[in-house]
Amino acid sequence: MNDKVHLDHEHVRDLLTAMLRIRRFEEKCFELYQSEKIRGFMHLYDGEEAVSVGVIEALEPKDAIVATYREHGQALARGIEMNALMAELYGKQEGCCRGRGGSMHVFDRATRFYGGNAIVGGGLPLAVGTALGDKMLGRSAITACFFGDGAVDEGSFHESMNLASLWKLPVLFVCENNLYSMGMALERAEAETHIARKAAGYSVASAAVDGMDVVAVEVAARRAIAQIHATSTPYLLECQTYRFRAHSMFDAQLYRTKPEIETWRKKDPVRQLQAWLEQSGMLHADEITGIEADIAAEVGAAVAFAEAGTWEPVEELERFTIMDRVPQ
Amino acid sequence: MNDKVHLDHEHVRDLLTAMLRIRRFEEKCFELYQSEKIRGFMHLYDGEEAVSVGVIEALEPKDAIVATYREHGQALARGIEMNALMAELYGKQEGCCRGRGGSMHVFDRATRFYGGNAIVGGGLPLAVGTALGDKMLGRSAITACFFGDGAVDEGSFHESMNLASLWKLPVLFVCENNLYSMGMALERAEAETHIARKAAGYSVASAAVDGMDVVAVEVAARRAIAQIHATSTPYLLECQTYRFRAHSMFDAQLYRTKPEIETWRKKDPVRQLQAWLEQSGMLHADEITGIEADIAAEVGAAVAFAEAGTWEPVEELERFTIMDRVPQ
Amino acid sequence: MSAATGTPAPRRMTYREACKQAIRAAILADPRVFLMGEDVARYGGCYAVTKGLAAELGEARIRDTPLSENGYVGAGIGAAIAGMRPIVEIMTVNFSLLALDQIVNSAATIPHMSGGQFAVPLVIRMATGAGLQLAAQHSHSLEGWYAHVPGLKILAPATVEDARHMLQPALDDPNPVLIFEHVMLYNREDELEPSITGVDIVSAKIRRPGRDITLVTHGGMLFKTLEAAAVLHEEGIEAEVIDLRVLRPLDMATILGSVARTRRVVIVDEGWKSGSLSAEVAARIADEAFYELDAPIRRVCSREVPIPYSAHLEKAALPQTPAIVAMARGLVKGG
Amino acid sequence: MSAATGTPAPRRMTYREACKQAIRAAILADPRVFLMGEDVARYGGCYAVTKGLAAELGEARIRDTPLSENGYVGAGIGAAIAGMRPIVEIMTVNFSLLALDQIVNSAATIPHMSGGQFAVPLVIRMATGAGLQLAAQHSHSLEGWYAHVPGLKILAPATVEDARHMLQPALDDPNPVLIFEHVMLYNREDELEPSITGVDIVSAKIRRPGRDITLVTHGGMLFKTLEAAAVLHEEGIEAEVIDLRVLRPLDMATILGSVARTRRVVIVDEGWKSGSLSAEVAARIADEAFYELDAPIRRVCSREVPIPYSAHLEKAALPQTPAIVAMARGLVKGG
Ligand SMILES: Cc1ncc(C[n+]2csc(CCOP(=O)(O)OP(=O)(O)O)c2C)c(N)n1
Ligand SMILES: Cc1ncc(C[n+]2csc(CCOP(=O)(O)OP(=O)(O)O)c2C)c(N)n1
Ligand SMILES: [Mg+2]
Ligand SMILES: [Mg+2]
Repeated sequence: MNDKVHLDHEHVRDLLTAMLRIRRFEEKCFELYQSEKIRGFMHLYDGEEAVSVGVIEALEPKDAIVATYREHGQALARGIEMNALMAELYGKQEGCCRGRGGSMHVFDRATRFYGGNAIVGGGLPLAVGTALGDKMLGRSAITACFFGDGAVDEGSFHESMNLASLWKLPVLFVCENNLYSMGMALERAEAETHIARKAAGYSVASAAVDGMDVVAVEVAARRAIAQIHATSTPYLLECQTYRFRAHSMFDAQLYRTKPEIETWRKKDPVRQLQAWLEQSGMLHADEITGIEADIAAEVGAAVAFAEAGTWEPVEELERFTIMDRVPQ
Repeated sequence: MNDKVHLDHEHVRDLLTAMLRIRRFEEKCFELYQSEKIRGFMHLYDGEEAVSVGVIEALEPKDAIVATYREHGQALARGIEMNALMAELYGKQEGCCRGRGGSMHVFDRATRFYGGNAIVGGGLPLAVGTALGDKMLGRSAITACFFGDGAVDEGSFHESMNLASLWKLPVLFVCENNLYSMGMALERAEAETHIARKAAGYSVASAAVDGMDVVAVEVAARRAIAQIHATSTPYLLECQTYRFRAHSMFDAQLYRTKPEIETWRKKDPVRQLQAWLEQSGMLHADEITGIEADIAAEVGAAVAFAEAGTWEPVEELERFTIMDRVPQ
Repeated sequence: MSAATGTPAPRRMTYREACKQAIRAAILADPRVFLMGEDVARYGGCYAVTKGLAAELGEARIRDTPLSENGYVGAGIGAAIAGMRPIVEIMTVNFSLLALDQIVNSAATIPHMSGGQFAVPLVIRMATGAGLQLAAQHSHSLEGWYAHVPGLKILAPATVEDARHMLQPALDDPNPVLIFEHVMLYNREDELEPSITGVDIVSAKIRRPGRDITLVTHGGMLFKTLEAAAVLHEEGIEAEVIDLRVLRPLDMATILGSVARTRRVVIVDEGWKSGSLSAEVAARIADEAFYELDAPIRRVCSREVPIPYSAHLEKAALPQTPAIVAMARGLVKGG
Repeated sequence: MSAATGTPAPRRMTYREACKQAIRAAILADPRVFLMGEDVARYGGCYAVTKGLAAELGEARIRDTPLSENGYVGAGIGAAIAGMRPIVEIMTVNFSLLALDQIVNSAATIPHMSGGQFAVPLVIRMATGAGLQLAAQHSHSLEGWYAHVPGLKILAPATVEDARHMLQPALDDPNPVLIFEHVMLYNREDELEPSITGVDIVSAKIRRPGRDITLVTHGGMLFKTLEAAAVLHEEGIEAEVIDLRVLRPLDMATILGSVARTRRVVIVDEGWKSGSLSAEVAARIADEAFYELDAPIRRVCSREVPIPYSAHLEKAALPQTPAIVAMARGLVKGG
């Protein structure tokens, strides 16, 4: 376990690339939603990329992830193929869930990615369970559980924090505090708005971190994970961030002001990192152009892959409602 | 609002009487359960009398109460007639709920006694609601919500504390911490065992009090209620107590030791108060004998009343499933 | 107001607008009425039903709640007992599972188990149903579940008129009344007569008369069923379409009256077939109208799968007009 | 072990003991199996099913949980996905309402919506039913609700044999399986054959053959129904009694086979009549065996009230043997 972050060239390049991939992928998703290639509810992560990238950078392959309906970022950062993800958003059978899950329900066995849960707070008990399972099976893995500030309102937050702490389970609870749950501002939803402080009620260690700074997030996540392993206890990491776009594709954003959004945009995690890297000379503008080109190609290929994808035959509709075996 | 407790003769007499009434009533209930006059689940309050008596002493008639299945004590302290309560336990139509509720579901319109809830944690949201209703209707009443340490595990505790705090509702949350939820010791159920401390996660004021000392409970309750009225915010009062008897009538008590029970018995709230009053000369032994005699007569009369009670006609079974009006 | 006649003209509006007007009128009419739910105020409601109402009526009467379904539904029950007339909005039936304990164990039981001392005059509204590619956790049709519970009344307004006029009687009712609004109906438009006398919360309605077969349905399935009836008409089959409107208690008189005339019945229900409300309707007919029937009782329901995201699979999972037509035709021709 | 024959003798035991032995055997057989729930360890189980097991098997395998139904049921789902084979005990179906979201929205959907990537090999056990004067919040019979949900399998062992032998196949099944144990059965005793071959989790069982009428039931109602069949026999009516055993998916072949022979059916279900499982059984018969039937399909269910505390009212609210007898007799005599 390494809780140090070495900001060498390769690492910062990776961080920037990971965030840019999410950003560009979702810009394309937005377009594709407008042109009705993607349907259902879709929640974009624009502005919050540093959270998933920073945390997932600190995970190992053996670790598990539980996420929410706003999980394109986690999925890409975790290494789910962009092709499979885009095909999923198209509803094609080449999608990671054969097109049955869509944007809100990304699952991936290979990377221990356990959804994509569209019930606010619904993922937290699951994460307690995967950590319990890992512990009972003698694996040293941790589960990183992502959830929003809105999930903190739910009873499941309370029950899950207590269970994980009581049973000394290796869960990294990652609250993506973007200050709103749909249109509900945090200070209108929670009497105590310092989410990290709530951990004390469960004897859980916690920290709040600037979620717009990917390096800070990674450092905090590594520290948290080291502590989880060292003490066999869960940890609550509050990442303070902001979503630049609407909650979902149906949202007139009546609940917040343009200036508020503009103020936060100045902290754009992607632009911040990029500016810092360019200024400090760690990454040359040309290299960034190269990264952007690679990503554009990858996104283009993903769209082509999804377009070329096929529809699952209607005859398969009922398949997997009842499983005939446990996949290994 | 008076947050001072004047320990004059009348007052201490009342406190002792109130606790003794509960104790003697329940001793009779225990017998009646053995002889199968009372059935279903019955949860006795032996050892915890100071909590309901102390808190309810501090309430005014306009205030509301929400309780649990272990609510004989609250019911009697609040002034529900012993006759009606005993008849309810018998299942007779002269019972306060016509015999439909039984031990776990005591309701009383006259005293704003809103149950008697047998779902652990189920009463807390209701209490938020009665307080909200009172506030919206311009009443200055508070709601006292009793619940056990086990209810603290439930998501409803979390949601209700937050709602009450956020909306500045006059709820006195009274946790009867008797260290066990059925056979589950508090320290095996909660990672943070200091229940009063959990209030901080909701910006709620709180205190822990010796729940075996009725005067201390009353003082703490008056202080809490004064603060609720002054600040228009809820308050969490943790009353540290112990149940001397089994959880319910079916409990082999495998989860705790006799010495533990014996240690706690030394703090018996009834005997403690009585001893102090006798030693300090505030109450003469004769007077206590008189109180006991009155209570014995009252309990005897309640049994006779219940025995003489009648069964609700089976034809009435469906009545009130759907109400034809809102009772005023 | 038509100047010539003095009677106001019917107004065209959406189902969404009708829901909104109903809420607005109820709140204006009675100081005890208020609405609470997630994102009903600032956001304007997740299906935009309450847009603008908070600005007009204030945030005490249109109250945003935290994401605490069990908590605020329980709070609604408490407030009702304390004398208010709350309308609690649960965003969708999918999330109502988190509040089921309060609805079933408190709202539905307190009047009876308190021996009639307390009523729970509460209205709970929620969106239900599938059709927007929202996938397995956002596409439930569980109104049939609620219709199982004594102590509750269950409504499913399908028309703009019902959306506009079932709320007030629900609020006037001393019992907990749950109103299910199908997500696919919010954009439907219709003419609304300015004065309505015929709307109640007790009876089913025959939306299209017919002599050959009875089609029983409710909510979002009404229009697919009416479409099916129109197709059948082209084929010379006259289907009678019953809109249940009230799912608990069921208006059996209307159903049995129709079946006695047509002697054949198909029940259309968006719930998963096994254990859906369609089963109860079928069971009652098989009991109470057995000798009237000339043919088996058939049902067109959702396939028994979690509703998938992708459009073609979602469509295949839900009851569609051609399936209703085929089922009805088969019964009439074969029977 | 009988020395003479070499084959072990049948053992007399309670349903409670059978449940316990099943759990014990499953945990001993597979290191991935563990039980968790409220008061299962130190207290010994609220119905004493697990008494002594924690001492023998350790508190990692018999794990007490806090009162957090949604939390630990969700944790069971997660643990199953991670490779364990959890048995989650919810004390009673009444409290399972607090965990319904996890069961319906996660356990039942994840295999399908993940495109078959993950199974949820989980068993959830809970007590169900009324009869102990536990009043409105502790007397639900909601197994029929669960039987509505695709992705779940629902079992209702009624006999000691089933209590002993349905658990292992449930654990071997890759799907979430819910087992409902009726509270009134725990004290029932019966002889248990030492080796069982005929127990599965797919079929209904004819518990008493008969030619005149079919009585379909499950769980706690089985013995009242068998009693009714015995009374009917005295009157010269031979009732066939079907114990559903598996509530989802229903074994229709057994039901339809029986109805085809008897041409009359009464369904006995402790659920409130409207929307209970009995409705689904009736609806399927009214569809698939309509032409076989000689009489209306009748049901004996609970009255539609919150179950009251007092004994005489509770008794009146629940289905009783005389009502089953009267209903069956009426159908046979009148039909
Ligand atoms: C239990 C539940 N209640 C309500 C919703 C509707 N809903 C979907 S997302 C959302 C907001 C959640 O906010 P937060 O947890 O802060 O996550 P964010 O969207 O900000 O990432 C709501 C209310 C839901 N999906 N589940
Ligand atoms: C939601 C729910 N879960 C479980 C139970 C079963 N049960 C009844 S009382 C009880 C213990 C509650 O303990 P606590 O809240 O501390 O109250 P106490 O009995 O100690 O007064 C349990 C687990 C229940 N009634 N409701
Ligand atoms: Mg948020
Ligand atoms: Mg306790």
